[in-house]
Amino acid sequence: PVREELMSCLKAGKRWLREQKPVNAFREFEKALPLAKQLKDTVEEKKAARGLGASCQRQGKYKDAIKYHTMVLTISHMTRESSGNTEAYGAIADCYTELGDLETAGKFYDKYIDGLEQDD
Amino acid sequence: PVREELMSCLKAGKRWLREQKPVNAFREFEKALPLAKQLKDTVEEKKAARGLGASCQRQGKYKDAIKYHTMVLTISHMTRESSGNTEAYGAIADCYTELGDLETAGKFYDKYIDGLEQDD
Amino acid sequence: LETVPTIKKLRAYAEGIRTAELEKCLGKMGEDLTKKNRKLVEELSRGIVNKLLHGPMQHLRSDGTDARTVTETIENMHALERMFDLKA
Amino acid sequence: LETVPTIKKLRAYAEGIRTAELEKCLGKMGEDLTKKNRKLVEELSRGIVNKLLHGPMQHLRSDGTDARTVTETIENMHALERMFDLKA
Repeated sequence: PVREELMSCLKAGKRWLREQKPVNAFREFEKALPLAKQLKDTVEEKKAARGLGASCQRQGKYKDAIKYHTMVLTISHMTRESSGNTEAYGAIADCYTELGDLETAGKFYDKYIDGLEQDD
Repeated sequence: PVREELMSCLKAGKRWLREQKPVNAFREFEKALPLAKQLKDTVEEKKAARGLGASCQRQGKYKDAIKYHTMVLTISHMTRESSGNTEAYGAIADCYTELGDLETAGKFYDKYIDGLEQDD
Repeated sequence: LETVPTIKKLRAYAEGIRTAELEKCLGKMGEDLTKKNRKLVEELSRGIVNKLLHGPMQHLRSDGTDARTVTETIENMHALERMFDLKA
Repeated sequence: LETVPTIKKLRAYAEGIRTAELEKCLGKMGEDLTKKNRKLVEELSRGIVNKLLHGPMQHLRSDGTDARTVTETIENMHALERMFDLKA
């Protein structure tokens, strides 16, 4: 039932994001992350991390958001499975843009743009 | 089995178009059109007309193509059901562009552009 | 009026992407897709492309009466030709 | 560097269209959709948007060394802002 709990947290988190309640969404993804780790399911772990990133971003917590989106890249790197990276690069760049660091944002957008052509 | 024959003609026509054999495609859609009329199925009749239009277009027969794409608009008008119209406007405009009549092409593109926002 | 061929090229460019992605998707989905859902997937692909094209297409048309608009329309055309590599 | 905020706005604009169309589609498809196919539909929507955005996004970046490229990049930015109404 750990997997079921994980899935229900991810689902609830996504629904809260859709309904513009990022604080509630954060709570669900925060529960999901350790469950995914426990199951050693890196695909769902990336989804939880992305959800946490998106939840922080919607609250204007851009530094925290960058931390979580970077977690997606780290997991991809360790598992040599790049799904979700293009979106993570784009989201990190969006955060740096909000923080006024256009130089760093540009570098991440370059990686995002490289990813647009690929399927992932 | 008339419906089955109709469906198989439409399917074969589409496949020939995908495989860049517009002459073969035309033959299939030409068989499909009277079958759709016989069944009084205006949705499939529009598909046959559109297929005939696309087949002519790929052969450079732009005037014939315009005739068939216009048939889609006529059926829509008679049935007060506008599905396929946006694509038909765009295709007719493409044909007039090929024929060098940019003035008329522009008028059809305007209708095409109006349709882009709608769902159909 | 000189922007009309660009509309045609941009349409063709987007349609190429749409059908390629759609076929890739339908190929992977296999036989367990109902006819209704197949149609909805096709509509999804068309809906996304059409809504994304709406802005650029609108800005490739101008009625030619307003000089400012004409200049902008030509600039839009040049930018789109560059960005989508439509010159050829 | 001044084109960076436009990249963000264009991304957000396209993502808005993508999610709206995707939700409309998934809503109509109902429960008879397998989890695998649901994922493929989502990938389709992302694939179309990403491939359409690739050209414009690339042309919003320039390394700033070539004066011609910089001018063109700024022109691309202005055209995109007009066409997708990104000023606000």
